Amino acid sequence: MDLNKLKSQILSILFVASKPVSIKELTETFGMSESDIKEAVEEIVSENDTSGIILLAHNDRLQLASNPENSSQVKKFLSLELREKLTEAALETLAIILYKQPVSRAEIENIRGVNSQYSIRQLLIRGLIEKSSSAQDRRVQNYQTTHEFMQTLGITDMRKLPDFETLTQNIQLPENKPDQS
Amino acid sequence: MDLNKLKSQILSILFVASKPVSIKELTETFGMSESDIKEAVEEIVSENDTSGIILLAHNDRLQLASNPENSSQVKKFLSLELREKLTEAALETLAIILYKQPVSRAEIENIRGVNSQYSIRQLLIRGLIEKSSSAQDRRVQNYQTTHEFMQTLGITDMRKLPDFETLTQNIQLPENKPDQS
Amino acid sequence: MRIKLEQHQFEGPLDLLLQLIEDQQMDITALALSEVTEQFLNYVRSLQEKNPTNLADFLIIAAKLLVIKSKALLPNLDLGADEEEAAFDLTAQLLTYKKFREVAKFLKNLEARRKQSWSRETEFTDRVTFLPDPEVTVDVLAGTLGKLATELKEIVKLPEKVLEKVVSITEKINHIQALIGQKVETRLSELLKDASGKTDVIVTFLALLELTKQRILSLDQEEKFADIIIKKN
Repeated sequence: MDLNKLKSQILSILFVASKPVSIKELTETFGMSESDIKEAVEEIVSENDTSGIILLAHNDRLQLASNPENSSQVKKFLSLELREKLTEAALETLAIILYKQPVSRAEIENIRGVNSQYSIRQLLIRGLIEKSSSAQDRRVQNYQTTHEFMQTLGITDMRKLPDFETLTQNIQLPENKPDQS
Repeated sequence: MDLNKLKSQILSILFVASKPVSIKELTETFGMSESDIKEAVEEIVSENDTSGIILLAHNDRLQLASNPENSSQVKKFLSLELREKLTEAALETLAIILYKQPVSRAEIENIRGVNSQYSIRQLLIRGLIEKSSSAQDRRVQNYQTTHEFMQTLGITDMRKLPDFETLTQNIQLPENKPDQS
Repeated sequence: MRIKLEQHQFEGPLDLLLQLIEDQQMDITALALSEVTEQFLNYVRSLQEKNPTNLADFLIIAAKLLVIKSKALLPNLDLGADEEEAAFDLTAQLLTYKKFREVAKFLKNLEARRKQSWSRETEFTDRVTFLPDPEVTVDVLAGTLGKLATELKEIVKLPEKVLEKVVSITEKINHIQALIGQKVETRLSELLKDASGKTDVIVTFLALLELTKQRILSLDQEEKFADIIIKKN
């Protein structure tokens, strides 16, 4: 099929859907391969910078959203309130989940050094993280970020986030300087 | 303002509004003349002709819609979506609504400990639950099971639900303790 | 500039420790860690009243610091390989934590741009079709709710469990004072005889330090590595 036509049809479906749509649901609808669908999806995502309606792709699920660049106009027009600011504890927990996902509570607590049940619960209720469904071992509960996370922080493409090494390359503990005494 | 920027902002507003918006409302938001807004709108209409999301302008009222040319794919998607089994999340949400009705979204989310927006929508679309406004506070949106669903389950009296007393008693909200991490 | 520790809300023990080390402007060595142990323990004492639920997490790190300090003072002291390894991992743990704090700062900056996006409330009233799932019966729903009720109970109980784990320092101080009142003098090994885990040992040490500081007790050791004798002043 013509790529532009496929893009148009995917957009129509996402527009009427009442929840994030999985790539798998689209392959079933179109009877097409995953790679064909993903190609069309990537083309739509690449137009995110300028379009008023953008496509958020995360964990193989798709959702339309307004462009965060237009945040202030949308807010003004609909008299929306911006989402409540995240606490330091929530930001720390979110930071770990973002770069380690899917990640277990034990691992989060090991890094933070503090019980994180409350932060995790708050993030789950706000919809910024979700339990990951693809866990190998069903007894271990893992967590991952969501579309709501992208919307709250105005992220339009997860691949445009800096990688962990780049972000933390200047972080070090006070170094061993010999002969200080 | 840059015309492309204005077009993007108008699209964002129409997308989030999900109801018809008048040209006049837009002129107020942007502090621009009617002719400027109309120029941008006309451009969107002609550009979106083949897009999955089109702009309908009628009697100076604007609304987005999915492109009717894609209606067969959209219908197929929606029927596939309906045929899905209820998810575990939807089942939990339904169980809470069945026993605690009428119950608010916040209460459901506190009991489940996760955001329940999409589960509630799934149950609404399938006609298993419906909205009911709270008697005390009209702003609080409550949910209850539909009459049809109760008939299907064969329930005439809520109190005859299995273990009604114990289950409703044991479903209690954990208190919020914001001093915890 | 030094931050007044008692007035600052720390996210956890690692947050506190980083602050202490950075205040010291010292290299991150065992010596630096043992230098800040006293300040760390002081904060833990003040935490007792403010936020007892997080006390257990602070005590775990306090234990590691005490191991490091003991090793710095008594290099021949044998505390067992596991304990020592866990303590010296503290440096790696601190570095990882510091990196994720940098990521948290990055997220905070993203948030501060106040650029958010919204999805759309889909209008679906005209699409509602009554479509029950034949497998969903009253019993299935009752079972689901039962499971939720069990999970809820555990969540409600958890903070209590955490608290049970922490022996209150005041309680311990009273206990030690009573014990010494009876006997005039006792030994550390005697006090630790009934300790029910690492946390308990730490709390006992903290209580002893506190009592020594208030000059209610004095500590004595007949020779190196011998049991510590505790006397009433």
